[in-house]
Amino acid sequence: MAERMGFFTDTSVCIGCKACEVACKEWNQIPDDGFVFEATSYDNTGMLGASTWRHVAFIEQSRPVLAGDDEGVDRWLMSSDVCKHCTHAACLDVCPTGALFRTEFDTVVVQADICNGCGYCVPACPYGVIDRREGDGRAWKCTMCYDRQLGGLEPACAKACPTDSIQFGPLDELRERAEERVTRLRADGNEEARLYGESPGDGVGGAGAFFLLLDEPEVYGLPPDPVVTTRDLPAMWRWAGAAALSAAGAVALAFLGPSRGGGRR
Amino acid sequence: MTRERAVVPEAEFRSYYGRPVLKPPVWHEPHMPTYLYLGGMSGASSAIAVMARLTGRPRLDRTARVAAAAGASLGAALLAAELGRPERFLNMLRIFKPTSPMSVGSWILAAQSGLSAAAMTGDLTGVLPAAGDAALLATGVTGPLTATYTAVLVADTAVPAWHEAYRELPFLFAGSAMAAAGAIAMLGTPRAHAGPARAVAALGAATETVAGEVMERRLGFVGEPYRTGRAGRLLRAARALTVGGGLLAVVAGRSRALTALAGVALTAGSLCTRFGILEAGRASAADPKYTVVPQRRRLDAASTPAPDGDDLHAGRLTHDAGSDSDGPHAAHLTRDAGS
Amino acid sequence: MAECHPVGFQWVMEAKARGAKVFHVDPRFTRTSALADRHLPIRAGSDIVLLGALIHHVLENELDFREYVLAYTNAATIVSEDFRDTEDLDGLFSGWDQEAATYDPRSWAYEPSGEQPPADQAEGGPRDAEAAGADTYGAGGPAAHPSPRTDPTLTHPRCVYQIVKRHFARYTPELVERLCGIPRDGFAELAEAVTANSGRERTTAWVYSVGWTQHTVGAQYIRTASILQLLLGNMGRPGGGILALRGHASIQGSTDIPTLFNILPGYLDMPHAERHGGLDHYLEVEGGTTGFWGNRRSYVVSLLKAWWGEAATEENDFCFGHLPRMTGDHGHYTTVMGQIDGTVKGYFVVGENPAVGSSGGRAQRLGLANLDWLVVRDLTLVETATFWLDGPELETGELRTEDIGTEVFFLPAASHVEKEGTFTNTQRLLQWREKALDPPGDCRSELWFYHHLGKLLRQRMTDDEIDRPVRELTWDYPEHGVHREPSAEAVLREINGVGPDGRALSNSTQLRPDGSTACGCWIYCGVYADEVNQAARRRPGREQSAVAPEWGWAWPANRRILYNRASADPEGNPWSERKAYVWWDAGRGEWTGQDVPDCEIGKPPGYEPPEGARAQAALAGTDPFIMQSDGKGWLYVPAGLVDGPLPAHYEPHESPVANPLYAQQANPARRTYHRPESPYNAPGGRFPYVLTTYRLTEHHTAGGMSRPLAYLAELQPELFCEVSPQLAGQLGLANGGWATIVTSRAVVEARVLVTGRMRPLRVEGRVVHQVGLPYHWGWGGGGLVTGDVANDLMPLVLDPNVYIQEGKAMTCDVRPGRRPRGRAALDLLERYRHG
Amino acid sequence: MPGRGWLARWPVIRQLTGEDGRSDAARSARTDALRPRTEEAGTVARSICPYCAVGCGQLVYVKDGEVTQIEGDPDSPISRGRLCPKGSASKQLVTHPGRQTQVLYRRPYGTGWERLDLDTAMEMIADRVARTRRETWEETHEGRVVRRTLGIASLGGATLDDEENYLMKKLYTALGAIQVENQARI
Repeated sequence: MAERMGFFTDTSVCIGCKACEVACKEWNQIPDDGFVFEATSYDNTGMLGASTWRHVAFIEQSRPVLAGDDEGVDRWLMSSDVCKHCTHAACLDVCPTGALFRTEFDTVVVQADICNGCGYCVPACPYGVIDRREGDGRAWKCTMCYDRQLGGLEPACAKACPTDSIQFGPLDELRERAEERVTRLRADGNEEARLYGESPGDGVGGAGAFFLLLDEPEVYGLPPDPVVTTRDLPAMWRWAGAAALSAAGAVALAFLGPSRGGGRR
Repeated sequence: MTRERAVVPEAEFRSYYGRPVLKPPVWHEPHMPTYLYLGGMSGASSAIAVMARLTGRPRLDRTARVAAAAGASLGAALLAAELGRPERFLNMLRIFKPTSPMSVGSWILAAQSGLSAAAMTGDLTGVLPAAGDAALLATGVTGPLTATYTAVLVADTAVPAWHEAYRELPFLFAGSAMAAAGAIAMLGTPRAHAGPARAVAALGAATETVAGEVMERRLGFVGEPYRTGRAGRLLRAARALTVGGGLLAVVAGRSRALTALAGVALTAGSLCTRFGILEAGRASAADPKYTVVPQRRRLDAASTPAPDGDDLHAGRLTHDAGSDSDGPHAAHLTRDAGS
Repeated sequence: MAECHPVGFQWVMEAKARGAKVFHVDPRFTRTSALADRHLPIRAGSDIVLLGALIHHVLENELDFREYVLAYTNAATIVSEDFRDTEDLDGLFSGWDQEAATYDPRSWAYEPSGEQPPADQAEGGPRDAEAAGADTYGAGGPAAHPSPRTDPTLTHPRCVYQIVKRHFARYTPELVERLCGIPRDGFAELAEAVTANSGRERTTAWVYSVGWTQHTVGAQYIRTASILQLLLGNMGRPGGGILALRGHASIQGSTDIPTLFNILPGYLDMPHAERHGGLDHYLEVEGGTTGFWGNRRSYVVSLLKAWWGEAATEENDFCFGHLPRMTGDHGHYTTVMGQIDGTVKGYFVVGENPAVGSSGGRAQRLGLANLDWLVVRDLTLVETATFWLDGPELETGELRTEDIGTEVFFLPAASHVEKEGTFTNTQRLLQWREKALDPPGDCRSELWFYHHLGKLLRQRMTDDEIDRPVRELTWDYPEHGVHREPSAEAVLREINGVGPDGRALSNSTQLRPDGSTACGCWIYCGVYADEVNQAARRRPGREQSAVAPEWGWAWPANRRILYNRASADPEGNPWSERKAYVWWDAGRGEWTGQDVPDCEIGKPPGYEPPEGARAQAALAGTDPFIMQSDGKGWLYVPAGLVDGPLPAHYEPHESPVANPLYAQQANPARRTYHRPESPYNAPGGRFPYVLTTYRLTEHHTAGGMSRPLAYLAELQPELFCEVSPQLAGQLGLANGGWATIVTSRAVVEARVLVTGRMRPLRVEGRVVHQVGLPYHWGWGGGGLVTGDVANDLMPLVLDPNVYIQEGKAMTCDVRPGRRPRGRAALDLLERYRHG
Repeated sequence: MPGRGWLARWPVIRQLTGEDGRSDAARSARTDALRPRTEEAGTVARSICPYCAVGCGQLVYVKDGEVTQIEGDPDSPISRGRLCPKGSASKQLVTHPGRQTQVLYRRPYGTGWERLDLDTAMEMIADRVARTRRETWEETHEGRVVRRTLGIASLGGATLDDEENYLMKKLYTALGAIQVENQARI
């Protein structure tokens, strides 16, 4: 397997231009996602979904500014969300057809020619990333531009990103770069700067796409401590096995007592 | 309209405009819940058929064989219809994946429907009865699995109300399956021959009820969706029907009317349970508080010296969150955030 | 900048990462503010107060880069004793003519050193005031004595330095707080940063866009910044300057090679019936004989030769008579009035959408409806092409389709990938585009359209005298391809110019006044040097210096920083190693450095012009501003502007605030149209809020190139207005609900976005609320998303120098809920107009 | 995949032969054949973004007369291969279904569009320009020679090429039309 590739999204330099959303749709030829004014700051995309593989979140935070007594927004957080390409990917674990598979770049990709739209991956994802596209019937999500990577190209979103908020590269290098960046931001007084999803020790074994955030994950719509559901699968099977045996036993129990039917003799 | 405040009180639950973190299950009604019912009914019916065969109860044996075969094949059909691309149903057997309850389940269901069909044909046509009986005996294994794997299927998701319930759900499903199968068997078999069926139904009703009680107790806050909204109504109805039907089943031997009443009540109860469980999952995923609050508590607790990540630990914390007054408070704040 | 030029903003982020401090001054907290170190919310229309206060801060504390100021600016120059300042005349400069509502600028001149031209011929005089003549002086045309009287001690009461100091004496931090709404600590932080980061070792750059130009004092906004930057020594140096971020792919090119009424290619004045007779007289009154404009005859004659070739001879003034004459303002808005009044019969609208994109949309549409014929060329059916079918005036009943006599031709255009040619970007860089494929169906390039239209017209010309200019026009461009597309390279070569030998010229210094050279645009001379399309050069940036001189071609002479001689001290050495850019190499006896030096390569720093020298020879070796007749950067403008030699704060034409500085409320020279089609808001309480308009990253101008695109339309699907929580509370506006914005021009509805990014400002002791409105929507135009036309709200009032409308600051009222429809909308307007 | 029957390619069988059911065995033939579509482009044109004036470099990929992709040119010292949302949507700009590719004509007082072929339209426009020019020709104005027409005006966008602006100004000036303006005034 080739070197593990990933995304490092540094939200501290995101200008919320949404080039990532458009570049992604142009390359992957994704249909539009409807024309709805959401009145949630500048976010009219809402969330990741079958037809949205990059989503820029906008969070306006108010505090009294300068000496002015009246409150006004002094911080406008912007962050481009994407599939995390987990080390332990629930969507891949639960996919019954093998449509979802792990590539040589250690990314997680859906094969549109295989997916039969069973929908199991949808509630399995702890980040609410993958979804089934109505009408099309299949599940879709970010492929980290698998086809581009096969040609040695970087993903469309990372290439377009004007301020390099979205960085693509070997995951190990990105993790080092991220550590340096967060250290520097903290040194510059930005105490709230933190990395999200970069630790191999987290509930999904570390994400292939991780982030530098300036506030708690849930503020960006991200789960604070996601855990891959299949971590508990062995236990689940044990409990289910016990239940199956109990059921069999219970049924047997119900047949105790003399046969009244007069079976074939 | 800005939801963020400079200083965030510990208790305050934050989210992104109140939007869900998770994607709710896309499975449609009535397909999925009805399949859960049919699969369970088929599985338990196989068990009944096997026992009936072993204990020499041909009438009951036949009814159960038919119920098992019908349930499995009907269920399979519903599953196919549920798919976004039904024509690709066979892709379910493209691969075998132990980490996917649906993959494992597909192979189990394939076996169950094949074997139960063979068992039924053997019995009805009398052709190669030995082969039919062999198939029947095999369903003694696939049946109970068919009845319980679906609990793992729903539990093995990120949906808090489902995942956190992975201990009790298999018993709840098994109980519901026995109740359903018992009900069909007693309805389809002369009363004189249906004694064991009534017993199975009663035992199933009891198992389901107890498992449900234990589950909701343990889940606390995360279990809220089982008590509230549409899911709450469905599950309360299920509880009443199942308990009532179970008690009736005990005495149903006395009259046709009682049998019919019990059978219908238990069938309806089992269906309500399946619809309720699915609806609860949807509600649980749709409200970010069920995702965020337990995880936030887990993190906070982890930052104090305590083992991190251990699911039991998580479960206990989730419970705390529920019994904690912050729960509803948090929900209130979420709606503010959304508006 | 992050909003409208995101990819350019990457360099601001690079600078920030290297320790640069970024301030953002804007009425709204935008995506740029989010990434800046400090956002300073300002009341729209008060920038001269802020910039003036910075100038005041610099002069009061003697923080100016004195050596630079003395050597490179006109700070020491003595001004005529006839000059009177706004401080003396309560808001007017000397020379104001109440009748004509224009200035006689003669009293602004330097200490007289010769007889003055008559008023009606002076640059910036009444004739210019009518003809936006000041445009050409943007390139430094007007005459001023090359070596006027000076006082190097800067103590003479009439020296520019003292005049400027007195003029801005009342522009204090207190005034900034009162008028701009910027708290004092905010101003202090800005002043400290700007001055601390200027001088030998450091430079500060100012970046602006139409937020500075779309005002009745727009040109003076830029002037104020120029004064500050000259005082701090930030002009002509790396990391300095005043950078205009232009909003369209080749809007710079469309000014250099102007489709503008008042200038010819290369910022040459369009001849004026009263000011100009023949070529000689034109050249005589057109500015100085010193500096590079001293070669004006060569530029003009070469242009005439390029256009009329053989027919242009010494004897016939090189066909100078073929040029039509201006008699005043023939600008966009005046043309629209001409349409309404019936004098304009035919109208070409090419890649433009005035029905939605121009101020006072209603007047625009009434004009369109009164034409004989209209030709619209665009990618989609823009609103300008369909006004007769679905325009708002049909809904209100003001117009009926069957009553509109306008004959409309819609011709589909080729896209940027379906034709080849050059765009000139915001830094004067020409970049050649290769053609990727042929345009579909009837789609054609503008080049194709005008080339073939020209051919068809020439077939229709007679021997009649009036047809001579067209008959004799050089119009034989090679054609190629199935569509007989004219060769864009042949046109570019004509623009570049050819010498007597017929070979492409390589530099405008080769142009001759005798008709032996031909050149379509003298400042572009060199873009085809050595018969090579220099604009097509594509040497990768990573393979060359940061200046990247081998990517494309920048006018003039491939210079990337103008006036870069100022990056070296008077002796020709870099001001500092950090800021070294170009310098004098004594050994080789020539200028050298990272960029093409912006001066005569061999002219030593010690060069002193002999008496009576002309053109560049009249400039000393220390004069960096080589387009100026005195080679100096002008802190004070003795001639060339029609509304004063110095910037003074005037309130916008529509403002909720009384000008506390002067009795003169607004720019006295501003251009107004008192027309029923587009009335002005009455002062007073009926329109209590400040309205400002702007772009969003997700859309482009009036939306013709973004609303039909699903991927952009879904990102910003509806017209919305941004209001503060405080204002929303007052008016009962709900986030996500509807609001109706009213001016006396129009009633517009928009979705409401309540946001703390809009902040009420304390101005003159009371709270002023500002309402923000992006202007990308229209009722159709092939848009997947549609909405009301924000530009319909705007007043038709213009900057008097360049005739740009005041689109960034006006007054309005806001009402909760959706707007009335049809007749009811007109009734509401009536109530607002006449109360 | 040639040489291998469906049975041999059936992932379950491949699993039995030791391939990983989560990666190799799960791959479809289509996945194995995947490449970036830009590799199939017949030509790649070096272009410039048509939106704002930053002047970002664009690469335009064309296959069989269709634009298949437009993305940033990494060689550009201005944009370094990056594009904003508008620049990134350039392919849609030139290929979207709403784009007009036919000449349309609305006759005076007409209530709808009519088709017209391009050559006819050009002739008609030339006739009108020539006629209007003559009808509104102004030789003198207040006693001074002006040699112009105020009957014909033009408003241009600022996405036109320099060469196009040049031909426009040249032709209009020769015709004596002076009310020639563009976006720069707006």
